[in-house]
Amino acid sequence: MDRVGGWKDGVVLAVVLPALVLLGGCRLEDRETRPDPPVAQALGQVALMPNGIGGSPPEVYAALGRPYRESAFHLSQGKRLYEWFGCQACHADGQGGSGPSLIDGWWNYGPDLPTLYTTIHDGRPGGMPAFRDRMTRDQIWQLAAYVQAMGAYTGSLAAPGRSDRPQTRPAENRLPAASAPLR
Amino acid sequence: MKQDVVVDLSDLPMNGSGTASLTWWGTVAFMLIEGTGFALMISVYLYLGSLAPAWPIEAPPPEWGPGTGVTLLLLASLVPNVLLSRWAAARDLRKVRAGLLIMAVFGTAPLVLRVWEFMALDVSWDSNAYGSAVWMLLGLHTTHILTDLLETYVLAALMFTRHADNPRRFGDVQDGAMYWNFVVLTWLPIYACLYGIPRL
Amino acid sequence: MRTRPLPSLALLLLCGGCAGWQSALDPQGPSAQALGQLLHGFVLVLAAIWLAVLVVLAVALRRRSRATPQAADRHAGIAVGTACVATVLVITGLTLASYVTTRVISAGAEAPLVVRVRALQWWWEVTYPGEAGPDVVTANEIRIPAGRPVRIELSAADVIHSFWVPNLAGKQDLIPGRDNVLTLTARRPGQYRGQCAEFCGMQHAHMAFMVIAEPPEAFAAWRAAQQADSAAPAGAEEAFGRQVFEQKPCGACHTVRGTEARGTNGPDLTHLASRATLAAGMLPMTRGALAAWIADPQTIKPGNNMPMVPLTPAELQAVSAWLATLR
Amino acid sequence: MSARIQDDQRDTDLADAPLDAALRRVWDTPRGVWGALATVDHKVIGRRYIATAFVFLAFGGVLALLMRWQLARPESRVLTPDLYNQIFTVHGTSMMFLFAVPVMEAMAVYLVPLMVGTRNIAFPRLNAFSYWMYLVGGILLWGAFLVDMGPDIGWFAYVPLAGPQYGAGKRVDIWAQMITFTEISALAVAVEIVVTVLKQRAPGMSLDRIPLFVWAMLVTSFIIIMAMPAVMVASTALILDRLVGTHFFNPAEGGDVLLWQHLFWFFGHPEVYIIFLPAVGMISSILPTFVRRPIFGYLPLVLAMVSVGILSFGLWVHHMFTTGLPRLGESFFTASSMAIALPSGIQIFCWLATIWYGRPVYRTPFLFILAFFFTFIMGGMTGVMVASVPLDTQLHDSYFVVAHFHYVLVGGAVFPLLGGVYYWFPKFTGRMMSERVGKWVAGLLFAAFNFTFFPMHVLGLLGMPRRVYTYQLDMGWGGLNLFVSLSAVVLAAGFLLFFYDAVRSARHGEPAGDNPWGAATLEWATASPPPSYNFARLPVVRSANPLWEDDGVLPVAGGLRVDRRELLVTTVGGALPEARESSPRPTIWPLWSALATTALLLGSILTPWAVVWGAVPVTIALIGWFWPGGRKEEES
Repeated sequence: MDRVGGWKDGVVLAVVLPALVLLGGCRLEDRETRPDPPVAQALGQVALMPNGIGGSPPEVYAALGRPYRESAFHLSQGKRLYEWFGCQACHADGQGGSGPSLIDGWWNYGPDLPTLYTTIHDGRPGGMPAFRDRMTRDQIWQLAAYVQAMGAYTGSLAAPGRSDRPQTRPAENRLPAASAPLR
Repeated sequence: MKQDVVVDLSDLPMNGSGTASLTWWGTVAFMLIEGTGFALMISVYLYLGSLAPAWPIEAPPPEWGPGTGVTLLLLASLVPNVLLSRWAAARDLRKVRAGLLIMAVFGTAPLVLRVWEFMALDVSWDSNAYGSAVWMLLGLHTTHILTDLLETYVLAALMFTRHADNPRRFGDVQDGAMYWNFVVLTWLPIYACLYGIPRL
Repeated sequence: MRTRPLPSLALLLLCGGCAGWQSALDPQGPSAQALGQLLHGFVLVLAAIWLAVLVVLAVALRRRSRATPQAADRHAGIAVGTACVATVLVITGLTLASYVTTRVISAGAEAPLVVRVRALQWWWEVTYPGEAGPDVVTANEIRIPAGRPVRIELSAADVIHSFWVPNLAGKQDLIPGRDNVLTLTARRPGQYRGQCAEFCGMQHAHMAFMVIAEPPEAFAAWRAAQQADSAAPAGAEEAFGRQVFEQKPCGACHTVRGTEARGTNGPDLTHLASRATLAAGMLPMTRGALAAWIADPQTIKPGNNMPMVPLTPAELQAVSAWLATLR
Repeated sequence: MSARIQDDQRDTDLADAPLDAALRRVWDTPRGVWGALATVDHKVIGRRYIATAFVFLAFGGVLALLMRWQLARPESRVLTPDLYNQIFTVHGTSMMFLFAVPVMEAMAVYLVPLMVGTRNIAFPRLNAFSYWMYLVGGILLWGAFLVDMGPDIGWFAYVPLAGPQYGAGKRVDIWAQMITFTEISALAVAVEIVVTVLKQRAPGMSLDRIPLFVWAMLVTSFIIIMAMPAVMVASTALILDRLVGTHFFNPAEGGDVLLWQHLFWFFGHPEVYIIFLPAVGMISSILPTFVRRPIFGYLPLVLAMVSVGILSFGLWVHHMFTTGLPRLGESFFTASSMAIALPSGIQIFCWLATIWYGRPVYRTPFLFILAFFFTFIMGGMTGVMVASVPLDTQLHDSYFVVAHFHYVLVGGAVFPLLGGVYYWFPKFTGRMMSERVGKWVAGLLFAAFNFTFFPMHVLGLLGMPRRVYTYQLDMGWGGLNLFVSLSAVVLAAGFLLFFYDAVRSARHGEPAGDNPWGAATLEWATASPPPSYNFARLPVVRSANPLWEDDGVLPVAGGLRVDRRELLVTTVGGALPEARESSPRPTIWPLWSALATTALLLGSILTPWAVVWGAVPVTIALIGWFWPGGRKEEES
């Protein structure tokens, strides 16, 4: 009976299984805080359609592994920037005010990332200011991704949780935003 | 080492009942764990209440109706529950079968009424800390009703199989009944907390 | 001061003071003084007990008992009983000493000067509510008049931090939703370093600040100077630097009074160059350090909230030149 | 030899060899993979538990070395701050939740049934379940760390840093669910031990004859039962805040940041005694063997352990002295924290008296006890310092505290544990560990430990806060830190030597025999390693040191059935026989239940609905677990 189980099992189970995770895994929640300057430069190369709506992201974005939309870290940074750069003044917590709502499912210029990036970077007619001189490109990507996550129809595992502030709507990770009840 | 037989155990019963049964002690230990959990959750409720300038926070006190209904149902269920325990002690299979079916009903009814009780809280868990505390307190207790109810269902089913006529089954029924008493008794302080404190 | 291991061990055992600009062993204020005395008292008493137990153990290991079991149990009972009584006496004494020290520290908390300290990831915002004139807002540096108690009102903007200037006082947490107060007094003019003592995220290690105690006159002069707007650029390079600062993202987060820059997310830089350190105690306040910091903040303090703003070498030169003149 | 076993065959009628064969037939774990996964033998599971816990110790040690590498020089860039924060969190979490508590419970899972003279632990299937839950919790934490998703918030996960706004991603959720896994497993083992000790003691083992390690585990289990629900409540509230937007810790909506600290430390301080009391019990059980006399002060030792257990719930605020709580309350907690020095002192004094009137034999386990005296008492002294409100404002969250709790946990718990491993290794494996290597291990660990951690006291007083990933050159902490880092390498070498000795001795050690140390307690009354049924006939106890009775003959009880797994239930106080009770056979259901629970808990990190659909497999697995199989164990 001593040949059955015991020490070896314990060691094998505790060592081999995490190692398997490592084999199949990658760096799932990497927190890249410093894009290399050439990368940061290239992040600005958004090719937009002539009407200013829709386009393709810069090539470097794919090379980076599409970090902004899928990384919880970048999204939470985007959420911080949303507050820091006064987006709430016009858009509230996404419900909109003097600016359009970001969670009602209606996008004046389309919900794709390059468009959102351009909207923030260059501004839009009707009051949306340009942030190209106030934020770095990396930051604009983070903010654009956060805005997209906030208004997305499908919930995302990377979406931020509620803030430590008075609540005005369910947090981004709760429900697809458009179906979230407003109050 | 040389051995010398000094005690003969041959005549002992083949399983213990009541305090001579291991499952009885296990049930008591788990009740201690869960009782601590309830006590802590009530402390959380009272602690948050003591910090808030007004309690409940931006919500009316919960409506009396459904919660009181649940309380009455739970208290009423104690009668068949105690009877069931006695029948099990007397190893009366027919009555135990009937008792388990009654208890299955008496367990399901408050669970159904619980749905209205949650709505009668008049606050959502994500409204504020008061809402979070009452939902968690009520949720924790509902989980206990639910698990004990499942156990009752399984025991009831078991009692209609060939495994039924066995002193161990009757012991299980008794332990289940004891646990239901615990679920009912822990509800009383929670009820007092949820419905009394906001009206003080 | 460079500390070498073995002398330090000896130093602590001998209860010697150990100077340092962030050290509980070198008290420079009444609060830290009382704590230092209490520390020495505790260390002496407890080290003596520790040694005594080890001596008893050593004797117990060496001797060979010939006592009968009954006699052994009786003697041991008396010895253990005595030791328990002694333990009770010692811990009662230590508890009383703690209590008295607490009373001493919190007594005389009358402090006319109020400084508000708000902790953020990962820096300290310091506000002197205006008596005559505007509030003085600075960062990562607390100037106080030497010899006078100062009331520090502590609040946190994001997560929990802890305010600790070991040479002057014990630490006090800054907790979101709960405001705390600490009274600081520096006996002598000097620079005392403090640091966040509650883990607060990526740059917890580099969240330091300086407490600079000055003679009261010097403090008053400093305070008056801080109320003024920033100085006008002295030359062309500085003027260009100011222009870059206003046009680039810098101004979105930093305020420099007297310019277009009115951001409030980062430290107020109106009198940046008058501070002793840069980047929450990390770098000396020199033009070179400024340039290095602006050029690549994420390498110096990975994860901090200042982004790497792309600047040309000329812009970088000019901005750092201008900032270095903001005295 | 294998005479046919009839129904209701009793051991009284059988000679030793047929009895052994008959008992093996019902008690042995089946061979093969199924047997390994289905076993409910407390010894197999206990060994597995111990080995797993030591693997996590080794992993945690590697992380400690990485941290010391980073801290050896000022402004070093070996690790990024993000990685450093994950490393110290996983180090602390792993050591507390995956090593210290489980390894003590694992020792108890193996030893308590043997020490009280029964054939298996109470609720053996729950025991198997608890091991699987523990293993999955450990894999969750380490797997997450390996893919850069390790928690980065410190092992006590203070909100708001761990809350929804500042704890981005799934890192904190993984931490919180890991807590759930390990707490479920710890609570399950606590229940088993309580019931085993209260109801399965050998006939005659009245309350004043229970071995002190068993007493310690009984008190510890009660502490676990009362303390662990607090951290379950806390981590559940944290997860709810993060995932479904409750506001327990959000001050803007009526929550409170300090609520987390109250709940966590209401568990966290007793946690220290959950780790320390078993170690105390080990010392009380090992010491008499090596000073060749019964322990002095059995009753005071028991009372001291019980009062430590009670007092441990009145101390939690001393982790919060710098948060600005009312002064009066703080003074109360100073007094209660100081008061626990008395029962701790009583234990030390009783051990000293035992040594004083004994004749020490310097074998490796005893050396570890001496190392314990030197280091733990110093940890206790610094504990008195941090218990003082005013002093704590200087010491709290500095390296002084890091030094203090390593002195208490390593000096107070790991040294006795290693002593215990050297002591019980022959019982576990049938072979002795090397006395020569053991002395090196004890010496190396003792010296290197003190060189590593003593300077941290000084660093703390020199102003070095804990959990900093680096420090600046001009702080003057470089020399001491380098010294600490170099000592840490030696400390690691000591542990490596220990592991080498354990692995080597398991195969090539000297055969041990039943009772190599001449010890007094019941685990030495059976073979080494014990057979699957532990005792061919259950021993009968007539004194606190049953094997030191003069005659050399073990009184035993007869009359149990050998055709089913049968053991004895006795009364709580006097251990008088009450009933013959059956013990379950191997079953795979605990594993399925653990896997189903895992699916539920992991799923709930991703979506709250997992609690609903995850409940279905859990229910099925539990019904499978409890549905009777019609075996002889079911008879009455």
